[in-house]
Amino acid sequence: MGCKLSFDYATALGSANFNNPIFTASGCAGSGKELSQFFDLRELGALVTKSIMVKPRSGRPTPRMAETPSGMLNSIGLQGPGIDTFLENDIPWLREQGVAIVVSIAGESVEDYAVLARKMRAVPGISALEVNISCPNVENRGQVFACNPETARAAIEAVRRNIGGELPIIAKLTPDVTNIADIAEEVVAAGADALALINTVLAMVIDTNTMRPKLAGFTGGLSGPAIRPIAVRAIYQVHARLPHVKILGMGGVASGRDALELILAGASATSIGTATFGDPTACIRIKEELEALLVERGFNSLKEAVGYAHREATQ
Amino acid sequence: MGCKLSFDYATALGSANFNNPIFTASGCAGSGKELSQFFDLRELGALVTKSIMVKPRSGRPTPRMAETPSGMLNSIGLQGPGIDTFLENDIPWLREQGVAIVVSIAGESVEDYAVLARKMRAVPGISALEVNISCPNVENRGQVFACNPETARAAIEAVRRNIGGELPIIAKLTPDVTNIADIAEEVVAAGADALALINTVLAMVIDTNTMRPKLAGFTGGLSGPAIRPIAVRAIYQVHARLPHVKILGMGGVASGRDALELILAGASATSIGTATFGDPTACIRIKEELEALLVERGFNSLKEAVGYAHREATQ
Amino acid sequence: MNKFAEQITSEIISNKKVGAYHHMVFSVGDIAKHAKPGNFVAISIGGATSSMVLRRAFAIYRASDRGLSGGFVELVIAPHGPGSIWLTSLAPGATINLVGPLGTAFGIPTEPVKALLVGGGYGSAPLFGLSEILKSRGCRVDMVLGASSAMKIYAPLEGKRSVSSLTITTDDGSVGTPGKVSDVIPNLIANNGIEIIYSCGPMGMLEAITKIAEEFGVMHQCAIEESMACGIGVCMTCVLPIKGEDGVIRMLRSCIDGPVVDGSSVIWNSKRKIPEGTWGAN
Amino acid sequence: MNKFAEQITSEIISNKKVGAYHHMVFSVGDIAKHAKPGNFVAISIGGATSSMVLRRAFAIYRASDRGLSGGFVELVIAPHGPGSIWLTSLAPGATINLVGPLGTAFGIPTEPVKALLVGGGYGSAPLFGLSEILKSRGCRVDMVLGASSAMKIYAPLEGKRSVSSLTITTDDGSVGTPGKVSDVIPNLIANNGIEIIYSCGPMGMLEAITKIAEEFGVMHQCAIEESMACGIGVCMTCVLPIKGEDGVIRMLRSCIDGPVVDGSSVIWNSKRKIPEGTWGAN
Ligand SMILES: Cc1cc2nc3c(=O)[nH]c(=O)nc-3n(C[C@H](O)[C@H](O)[C@H](O)COP(=O)(O)OP(=O)(O)OC[C@H]3O[C@@H](n4cnc5c(N)ncnc54)[C@H](O)[C@@H]3O)c2cc1C
Ligand SMILES: Cc1cc2nc3c(=O)[nH]c(=O)nc-3n(C[C@H](O)[C@H](O)[C@H](O)COP(=O)(O)OP(=O)(O)OC[C@H]3O[C@@H](n4cnc5c(N)ncnc54)[C@H](O)[C@@H]3O)c2cc1C
Ligand SMILES: Cc1cc2nc3c(=O)[nH]c(=O)nc-3n(C[C@H](O)[C@H](O)[C@H](O)COP(=O)(O)O)c2cc1C
Ligand SMILES: Cc1cc2nc3c(=O)[nH]c(=O)nc-3n(C[C@H](O)[C@H](O)[C@H](O)COP(=O)(O)O)c2cc1C
Ligand code: FES
Ligand code: FES
Repeated sequence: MGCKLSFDYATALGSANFNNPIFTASGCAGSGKELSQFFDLRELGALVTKSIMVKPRSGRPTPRMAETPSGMLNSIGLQGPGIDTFLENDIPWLREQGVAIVVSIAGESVEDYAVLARKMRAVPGISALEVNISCPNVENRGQVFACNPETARAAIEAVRRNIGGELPIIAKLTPDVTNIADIAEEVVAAGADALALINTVLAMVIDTNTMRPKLAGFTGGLSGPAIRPIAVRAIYQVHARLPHVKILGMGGVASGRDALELILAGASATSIGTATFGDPTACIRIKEELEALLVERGFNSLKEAVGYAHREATQ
Repeated sequence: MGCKLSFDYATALGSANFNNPIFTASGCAGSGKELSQFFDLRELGALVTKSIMVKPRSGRPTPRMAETPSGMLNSIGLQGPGIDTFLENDIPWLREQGVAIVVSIAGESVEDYAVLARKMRAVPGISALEVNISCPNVENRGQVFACNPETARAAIEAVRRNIGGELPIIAKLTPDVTNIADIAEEVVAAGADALALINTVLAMVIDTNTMRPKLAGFTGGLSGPAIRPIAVRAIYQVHARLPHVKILGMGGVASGRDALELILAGASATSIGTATFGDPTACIRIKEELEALLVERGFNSLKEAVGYAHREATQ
Repeated sequence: MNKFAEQITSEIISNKKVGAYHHMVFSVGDIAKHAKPGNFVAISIGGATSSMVLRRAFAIYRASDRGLSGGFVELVIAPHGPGSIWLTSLAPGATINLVGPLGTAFGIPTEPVKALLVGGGYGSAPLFGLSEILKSRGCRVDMVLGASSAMKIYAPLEGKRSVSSLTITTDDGSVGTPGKVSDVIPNLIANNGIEIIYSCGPMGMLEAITKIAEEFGVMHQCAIEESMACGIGVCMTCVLPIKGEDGVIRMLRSCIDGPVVDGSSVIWNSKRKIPEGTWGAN
Repeated sequence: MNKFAEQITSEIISNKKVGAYHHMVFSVGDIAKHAKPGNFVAISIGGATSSMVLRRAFAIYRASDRGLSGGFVELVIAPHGPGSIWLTSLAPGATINLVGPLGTAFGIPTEPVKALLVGGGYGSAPLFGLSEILKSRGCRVDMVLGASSAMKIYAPLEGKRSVSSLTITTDDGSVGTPGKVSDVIPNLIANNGIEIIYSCGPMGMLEAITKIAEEFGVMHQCAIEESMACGIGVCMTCVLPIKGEDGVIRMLRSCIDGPVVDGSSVIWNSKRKIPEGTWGAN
């Protein structure tokens, strides 16, 4: 216990500091209120809000989800109240709770990202901005921003130019690309302070009774333990290429062991998404399990463990 | 039963015809001998051989595998005896069994593919050639052939030019690309008669005890039910783009229901890989289950069900 | 949001096959005290090595805080797919992880009214507890239960006793009146002077009842069943379009703004499309 | 390739905790008749809803075709990770899917010889059946069992009786001689005129024994344990470098060319690298 007390669980992403590395994942923690019924939000490293857009969005029609082996598909379609209502209703409540807040934003055009960044620049009490660029770009045949180096760069530049001040930018990337490290380099060059890896994997389930795609939106994003090996690979590749850029890792973390795996691969913090659906207190359980595993392995701080699997890497 | 007797289970890939749509997956059926102990190989639609290269290969060092949630990683590294020994030992035995044979070939250079195609052109008793272009190209910084439209095209063209005659070419693609339908178009333009979708997904597991990548080769290929939604998506996308090109689908098929899902998405046949590791008679079980499901749904033939999920697709 | 929701380890007290269903009893401590008719619980599936990452929701059939070992809830479960088959195969003594009570409850009128309770399949489950409460408030309670066939009618003896009249319909006519519940409801409303309908069952049935309720000008509270990933309001998978008092249609979460909703507020038949005019439609 | 391999549904007949292990008995019909010491079985894990897609391999401890309900095999299982914990938590009456017998067996000398059997941890399991056969052929059998501590020594009474001498070593000295099996083997070879060593246990132990066997010029058959995805020879995950009689090192499958191999043919300590000169090294 003496050992545990002296363990330093703090972490940082860009210039933002956090008490511990366990965050919620964007889109998987509601407004925060729903989870606060199960635990004190201040126990989180940070609460990452659902990606907010410029205008209100109804999201996609139902069915919006399908369970898959060790995972699930979703096609929520970024349902939300729009940035103005969000800043008016959600942020003040979260601020009151005393939890570190990471706001996730998403746009349909480069201009959207600029608008959202301007709206955010004056907002106090925010630790960082997660920029979800894994959304369809309506100006570019609906291709996802993060699938293309140029559009990825343009979105992040728009945020960088408009955010002002010190708010760190975390660019959230999709794994659905030929080479994620290339995209990572591009967005870091464009001004991202840190990276969030990975968003869901594009996938589909066909209902063998109706014999049609199960989701109303046809394709959806695959999340949960099924994709963890893909997340670990992406984090490992990007950390190898850009060892000084901090990574918020996510994808299938359901236990302290899983969080440790992402941290050893190079993540400085991990977001918990799908696991919360199966277990409302997953974040707290994982936080405790991870700390115990780190202490057991003789680490004095979380930071020592970040990227530890790369030591003497010869390949 | 009268109904079942009249059901037409036959399928075709390019000009090759098969009694039924259940094939083994390349690299997941040994030399055929090992499985023949559990069932009569003639029950298979076809046996797809392990990808064979020009020269003998020791493959990668161990550990070569890691179990993952609803899946596994492998990094066998194409261990095999080389094309000459293969043609001398394996093919005659398989031919004797009376099973339809699909030979899978893999190269490290465009020239390798040409050599392999020339070696194959004179070989009798082969139904089709599966061209695994999901291998590292030693002439191009180890980038996988199928990750790049130009190298994918070059490999398939080399096979097309050298194979001669009627042997259908099935190009096997990796899902680790930004847009698999683009690659599919490219290889079809280069002369592929059919497509095999999907190869394994690049992934990694870190052993949280040794705190190093679990596989000696660091990354490996993710297979099994975990990736089925990715396979369904890839097959659906490619069938939508190229409705007249036949697809051999694979990725996480472990039951007749799963095979049906891939067929509804657009596959004309499905390969069974990882499922055989958990159940040596998986192919036979799946074949029976799939037929029952098709009959139950009122199909008179397998062919009617291929791509059925695309009907009235409005999105 | 149900402010009493808790996550607990729960022991299976009993598991009995009844017709096409399993009647299962779970020890739940204080959850029983707070459970109201219409609420549901969400149960983890498949144990430690499960490939199923999502909970399954089950309407509370009855709850009591006076069991031998504290509070318990009773559920009626159809072994339908891998999750419910796993759950219904567990023996007494096994433990599962349970979150509850969740969701909204049926509203209880302050005055005695004439109520019609309509259940489809296992949708009859929450109606028996509701019926008891309504009776205790001096309401007259009539009940209609429908299903595809006799085996799928869940109507235990105690339940039957608590209602003034019970009408059963089955698609195949194997018990009761052949046909749908919606065939018999109009007469029951007219003959018994029904003022409110409470319903639970498949979406198609709830939609049909909503239409009848509107025709006759009676209130209609229904418990809907949308596919749910989290059950606690954090995932937005379980939404359906509901018209608010301000006339605006919003995609609301059936797990926290439901499952019990006012039938007339629901934009029915909206699967696979967003109704026109929905707030933020895109 | 074991030509007797079959895939069957097997019932658990008994499951008893013995020290750190579970001794489990499975009904297997004809598989028992063909099982030889050194063979293993491969068992599906986690049931219908499992997230674990691969079988687990277990060495056959004993086999008999004279059980009350036909043939059975006995296994000794360490509850180590999710798979073995699931399996050892099953109650008698439960059924699992089993493939066996698999792999090569220990070679039995045609002449009576002086044999030393060495087991590490649950690696002692296959040695008792082997010991019985060797004795029946007139061999003298000495045995050494090692483990980290007393709880991990698996040595049932009947087993002990079948050997001429039993030496136990534990790392922590909690029973027997403190230290490793390799500390006591040289003396045993010298004192008892050992002609052949049979071993089963962790790879490091097998490597150490191989060295000693070479020093003393005695034969050494060992049962290796590589991580296996299929167990039947179709996946190529379980390979290890073995020098053939032609002097060529090949990556052979431990599931069909093993698990029992000649210790001197193995290129030890080759994890994470392909030994130089291996056929097809790239
Ligand atoms: C509020 C509510 C109350 C319910 N009450 C009961 C009850 O009292 N008794 C009972 O037997 N079942 C009830 N269900 C249905 C139950 O939650 C399961 O969907 C059902 O048991 C099938 O699960 P499965 O794993 O066996 O089947 P599967 O078909 O393998 O799995 C169902 C999967 O699809 C999702 N899903 C798809 N369609 C639906 C749908 N219409 N409703 C819910 N989930 C869906 C599930 O979440 C799950 O991921 C209720 C559902 C809800 C939402
Ligand atoms: C030929 C052979 C005989 C065996 N005999 C026994 C026995 O008699 N008693 C016993 O308790 N166990 C035995 N094992 C080990 C057993 O197969 C399992 O690996 C062990 O039970 C741990 O599995 P798990 O799921 O509990 O642990 P986990 O660690 O969760 O899973 C193990 C996973 O890693 C793989 N794996 C990793 N390293 C190894 C390794 N060194 N050996 C095998 N698999 C590995 C497994 O296939 C599986 O995918 C034997 C293994 C082999 C290959
Ligand atoms: C229902 C659902 C909604 C999501 N919404 C968002 C979102 O709004 N913005 C975003 O960047 N990611 C979103 N994600 C992706 C998650 O934040 C996370 O990157 C992904 O699910 C992988 O983590 P997991 O496996 O722990 O869920 C969503 C995921 C799910 C399952
Ligand atoms: C152990 C193993 C070895 C494989 N070897 C090959 C190979 O040699 N050539 C090839 O094209 N694909 C190979 N694959 C990929 C499979 O053929 C298949 O595309 C993939 O595993 C997805 O199918 P599954 O989920 O049914 O296994 C291999 C897969 C595994 C698991
Ligand atoms: S089920 Fe997740 S919000 Fe309703
Ligand atoms: S375990 Fe598959 S080849 Fe040996």
